[in-house]
Amino acid sequence: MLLGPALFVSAALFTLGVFGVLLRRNAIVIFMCVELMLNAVNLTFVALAQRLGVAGQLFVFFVMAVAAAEAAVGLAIILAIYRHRGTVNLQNINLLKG
Amino acid sequence: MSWTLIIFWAFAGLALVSALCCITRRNAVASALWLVVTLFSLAALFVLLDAQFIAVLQVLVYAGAIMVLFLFVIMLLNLGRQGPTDVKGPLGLGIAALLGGVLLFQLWILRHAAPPEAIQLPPGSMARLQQEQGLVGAIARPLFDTYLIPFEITSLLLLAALVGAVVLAKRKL
Amino acid sequence: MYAQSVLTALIAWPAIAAVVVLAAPERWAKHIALAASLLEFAISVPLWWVFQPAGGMQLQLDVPWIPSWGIHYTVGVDGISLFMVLLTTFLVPLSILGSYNYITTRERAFYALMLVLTSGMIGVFVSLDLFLFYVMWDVMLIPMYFIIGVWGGQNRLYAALKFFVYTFFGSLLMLVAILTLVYLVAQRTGVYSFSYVHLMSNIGALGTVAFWLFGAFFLAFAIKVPMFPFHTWLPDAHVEAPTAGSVLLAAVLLKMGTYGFLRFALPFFPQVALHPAVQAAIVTLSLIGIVYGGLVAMAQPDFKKLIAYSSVAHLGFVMLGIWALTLQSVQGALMVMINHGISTGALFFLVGMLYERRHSRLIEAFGGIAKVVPLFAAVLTIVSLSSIGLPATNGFVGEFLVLLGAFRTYPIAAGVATTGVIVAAMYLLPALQRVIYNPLDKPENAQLADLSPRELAVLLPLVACIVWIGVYPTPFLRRMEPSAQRFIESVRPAAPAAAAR
Amino acid sequence: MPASALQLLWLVPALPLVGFLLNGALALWRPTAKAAVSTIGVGVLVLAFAAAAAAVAEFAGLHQAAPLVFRYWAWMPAGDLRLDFALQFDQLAAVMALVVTGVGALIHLFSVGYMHADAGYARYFAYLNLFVFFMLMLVLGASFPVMFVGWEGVGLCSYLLIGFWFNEQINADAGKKAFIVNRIGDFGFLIAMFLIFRATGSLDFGPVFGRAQAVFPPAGTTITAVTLFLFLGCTGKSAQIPLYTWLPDAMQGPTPVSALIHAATMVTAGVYLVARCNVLFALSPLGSAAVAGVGALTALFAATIALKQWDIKRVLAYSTISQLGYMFLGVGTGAYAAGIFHLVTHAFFKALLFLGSGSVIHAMHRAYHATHSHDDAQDMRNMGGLRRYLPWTATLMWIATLAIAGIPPLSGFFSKDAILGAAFALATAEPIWYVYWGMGVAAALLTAFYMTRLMLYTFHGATRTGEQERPHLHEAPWVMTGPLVVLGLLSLIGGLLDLPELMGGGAFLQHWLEPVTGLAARMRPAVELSPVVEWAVLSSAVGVAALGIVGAVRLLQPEALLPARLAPPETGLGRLLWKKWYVDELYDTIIVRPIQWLAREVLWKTIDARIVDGLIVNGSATASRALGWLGSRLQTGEVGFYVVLFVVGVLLVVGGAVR
Repeated sequence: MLLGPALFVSAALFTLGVFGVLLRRNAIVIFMCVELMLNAVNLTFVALAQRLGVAGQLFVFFVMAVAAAEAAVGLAIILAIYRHRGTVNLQNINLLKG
Repeated sequence: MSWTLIIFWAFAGLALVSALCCITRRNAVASALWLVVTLFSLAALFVLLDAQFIAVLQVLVYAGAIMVLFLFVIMLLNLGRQGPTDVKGPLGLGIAALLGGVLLFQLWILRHAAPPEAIQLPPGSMARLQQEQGLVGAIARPLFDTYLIPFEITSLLLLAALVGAVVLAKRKL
Repeated sequence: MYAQSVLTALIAWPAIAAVVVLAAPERWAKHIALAASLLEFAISVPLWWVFQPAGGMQLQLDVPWIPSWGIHYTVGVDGISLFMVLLTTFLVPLSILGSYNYITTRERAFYALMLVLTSGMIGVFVSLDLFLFYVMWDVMLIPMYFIIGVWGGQNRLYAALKFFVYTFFGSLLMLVAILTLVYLVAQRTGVYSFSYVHLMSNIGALGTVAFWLFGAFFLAFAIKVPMFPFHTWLPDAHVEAPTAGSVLLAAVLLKMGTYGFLRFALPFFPQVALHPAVQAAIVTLSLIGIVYGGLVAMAQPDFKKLIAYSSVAHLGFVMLGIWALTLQSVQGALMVMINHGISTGALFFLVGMLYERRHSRLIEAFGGIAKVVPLFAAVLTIVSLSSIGLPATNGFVGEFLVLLGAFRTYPIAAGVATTGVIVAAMYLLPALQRVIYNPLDKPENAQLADLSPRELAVLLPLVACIVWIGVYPTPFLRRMEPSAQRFIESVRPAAPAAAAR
Repeated sequence: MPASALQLLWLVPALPLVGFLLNGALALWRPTAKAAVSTIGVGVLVLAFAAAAAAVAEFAGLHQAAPLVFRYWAWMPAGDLRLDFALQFDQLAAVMALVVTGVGALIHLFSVGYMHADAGYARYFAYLNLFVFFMLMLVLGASFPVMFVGWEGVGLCSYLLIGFWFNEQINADAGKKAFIVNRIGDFGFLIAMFLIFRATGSLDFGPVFGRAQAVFPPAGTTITAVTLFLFLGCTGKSAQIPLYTWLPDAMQGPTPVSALIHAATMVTAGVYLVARCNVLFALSPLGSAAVAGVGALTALFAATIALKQWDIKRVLAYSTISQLGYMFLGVGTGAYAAGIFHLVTHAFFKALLFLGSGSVIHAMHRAYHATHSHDDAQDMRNMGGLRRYLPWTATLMWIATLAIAGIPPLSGFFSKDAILGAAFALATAEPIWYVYWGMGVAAALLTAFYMTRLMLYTFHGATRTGEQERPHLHEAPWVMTGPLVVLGLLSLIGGLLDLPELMGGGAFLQHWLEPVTGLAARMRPAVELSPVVEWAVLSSAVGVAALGIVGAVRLLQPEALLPARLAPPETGLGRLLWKKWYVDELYDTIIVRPIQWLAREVLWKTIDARIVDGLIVNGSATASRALGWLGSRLQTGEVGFYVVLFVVGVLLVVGGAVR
């Protein structure tokens, strides 16, 4: 019954997350947008779990675990970068260039 | 229109608006706080979708732990003050809008790709399950049964993340 | 006991010996390698008598290797591969002996690679499992890459890379074709198997996909042959490679291309091979190879390059012979494969010996040396004449049979190919003249040393073969005839069916 | 099966082969052992001649109609091709074997004297023995491929012997030219073999000639092609138009070689081939007409060039070409016996002429050597009046000259008359032969003229050799004059071999060869002339020859000749003839240079290096490198950009799912 609206909200949130990732340069904000996308997906899982079984909710559980780990490592990386460069603005970080 | 639906849309609207604010606020602290609002709203939506236990976790882990971590880092780096905007210029906006639009369009089309009726459970079966086994039990049973190994691996993942974060964040080992 | 294990021993022994060479002291390396290769030759010699001409595929050994994918270790020889195996084991000791003075750095590595190369070459010729064949094909590729790239001449890295990329490009296409073929056959029979026999008996009609598969096999083998216009790696590789590398490259590696056509490309896809357009294209390319290779050879200032282009011409005869599909032409093609190995191998040895003395391969650098080095001149003359195809030398037997047989199928093409006989004289004789005849006008040539006993030991077996095959090739022809017959039958029956459609 | 001597037929070629192996080994390891070399070299030839003679004697006693075939081993068995290494002995082979071993033995003996001072003595005899071996394979081979072994083998020996003094570029060039031009002819031979095998399924002489009438429709396309390709082979080996240019250059070899290979034996192989394949040629009127026409034209053409040559050996070389033309006229006319007859007599008198000229050159060379002069020992302008110093040589060469000119009763008269008579007789049936006959008669006139010229300039008039050299001019030792005497005798009486019936002779050779040529003769019956006409034709030939000799004596003034150093350049027609009609230059311009240019500039430097290797092979390498460079441009290192790319990628993947 709530499936359709929930999926719609999830899609909108996900798009906003992508939009944010593309729009911003601040690494931390981009990180938050990624979290937003993860949550949008979580919403989908939960919505579908109603009709497809409890496994959907379990996946949310795992996604949270991954998100926590990712946040910890990712933020640590940002910290390290900030120490090196003095900024978290991605425009000034091009360490990946070969 | 039932009350459930009204509440749903109220929280959904709140989630979307706060998400929009989160990605547009120039101040990282403001963004983070708006994100907290979004996460709370989502927790409410989870309750409406028969996932009470997940909703609790959402508040505890996300709003409680992860967002605090974010705020800590922001403050540690002293990013809270007003600086020059990090929002990209018109070109970046255009690209973001274009790609976002395309994505939304694709998801719009994908809404028809719902799972076939044949494999769906009858309506209300989740609520019935929770009635029979309890809110936590309904999730805990498969977690420690079918998904035991992934669950244990998750612990390893978290341990690795812990070690990794310490290694990365520490100035000198 | 011998019958079961000989082929495996031939593959395994050089690889084991390579390890021994690597472990031995540097100055012993060449002696150990020579002893090992002589033993290898000794192991292979009884094949000449053990082999039953009418016995089809024999001396087989079949052991599951990766059973879940249908991959077996299957080896065996017939009248086509027997001579390639013997040619290989015959030439490797000579190549090693011929390298004694030529290779002065990293000897251990060189001789070990030579032995590994031997394993690969034997493996290619005896594999009856397509996966094993592919593996061996690449096993052979890599040592040669290093032999050219490490011990080669000035421009060795370019040449080695060109050789490798070119051949590897073809071999990857071949791998795709092999996998597709196995998959298609498995769909029909339900059995996943890389076995040659299994694929041959169950291949059936493939329709248009056969053209693509044939194309992939064709590219892999045509590059190796090499057919015009896929030949340009050859002059570079030959010129840069050390003597032993050139010899084995010309004598054995090129034959893998024609061998591939004989063993795989034609029997698998007869309806493609007999398609008029395909026939016309391949015969035309062979003719271009014969005439064009010869004419370009004529213009070369570098003796090694000249021989390299002459290989293009000789292999053109082989391709023409294979495609003519008459008993004479196929046997002739096999003979040319053997003869080219012997004659061109000998030519490369001789040029290498010149190079050791003068450090030049340019024809211009010599002249009139027959007076100083009569023995060398005599051997070079005999070998050149055999390469030209003078009757009563081996070269004539092969070319004559090819042309005689091809004339029945493609009279015009065979007529054009016969002009290659003239062209052969036109490129080799002037070179011969400018090297050993003409005035002895370069003072540095006046002191050249004639052939040493070691060099004679390298060359005399080859000269003996040149005369033997030229005068009495019957033992060869008798051993290969049933296999050639079977090859033709495996291709020809498709002809009426193709015509009916 | 016959007994001993024929059983040992294999000894005839095997002996020279053994001689080659022994002498070759000596040449490489003990080149100074000249006594051993001479013994082996000449000995094997004498033994081979003895063996051949014994075989012929025994064969004659058998009155065998069919050839005797001796199979030794299977050579190339492949499918329905059953090719044995086999020799065959019949009347034609008997004649050839005797000529080859007999004349060969004499020339070997002569060489002992001629080459004695040469450093390459052993090598020389090795090559010469090898040549005789291959020549015997050629004439005794029982199938086309075995004959081809000899055919190419003699070409090889010719190559080796022309370039015998290989340290002079001109010699090495001449040898190479001979080999390559011969290869062009061999191309024709090969194609002819393929055609024959395609049609008859065999390459052995017996089955091929046996089936020829059944397989080949007379005057059909196939048989015409076969004969024309065979004849292409002959034009190469026997120096006929258009492939004759190698033979004059071949005179760079030692003179006995010119006598043996380039006069008496090898160059006649083409005539032998046509005679051997008489059945095939009889089936193809066009092929025969081509043979006769080319022969007649060559006879005339080469004779014109011989008029103006100063090098004594070149005159003889063009004379050889011309005489070979006669032989082809004969075999092309269908007078196979006459062609072979001329081949035999020509072997006698031309070998004599060459050896005589060798004797002259030997003397001249020694004289110049003694005085360290660098004048040309072969230029007739440097000779003159030599009969006073070389009386034996002069006398013997005059015999040969009269023989070649066709003066009765010397051998050349009979053989040449037989050919011209046959051509005239056929002309009454096929008028084109009148032209051939006319060319033959004209060539006879020129032959008499230039041969007399050669004799006058060399042996008569004032001595133009320098004053200091004259005391050093001597007659050669007996090993050289001895063979000359024998050949002179043979040139004198060689005509007895085939005295025409017209003069009450037995036409021995014609009858002897009947078993070989009989089938062809039945297919193409000879036209009989009335005795009156025959006498007329005969006397016209003699008259022409006499006219040539007398004309030369009257027109030429040896007294006015200057030594080569002082001689003015030729002008007008003389220059054209002296320059050999510029044929060599023509070939060089329209064939040799364009091919070299094509090979070097077009095929190698443009197509191979630039297009195939440069554009396609290295081009694809460059293209993939450029693609890689493009890809590397994407690696900006900016995460934002990567994110955009990543999102685009995701959208593409999702887009694939959406469809």
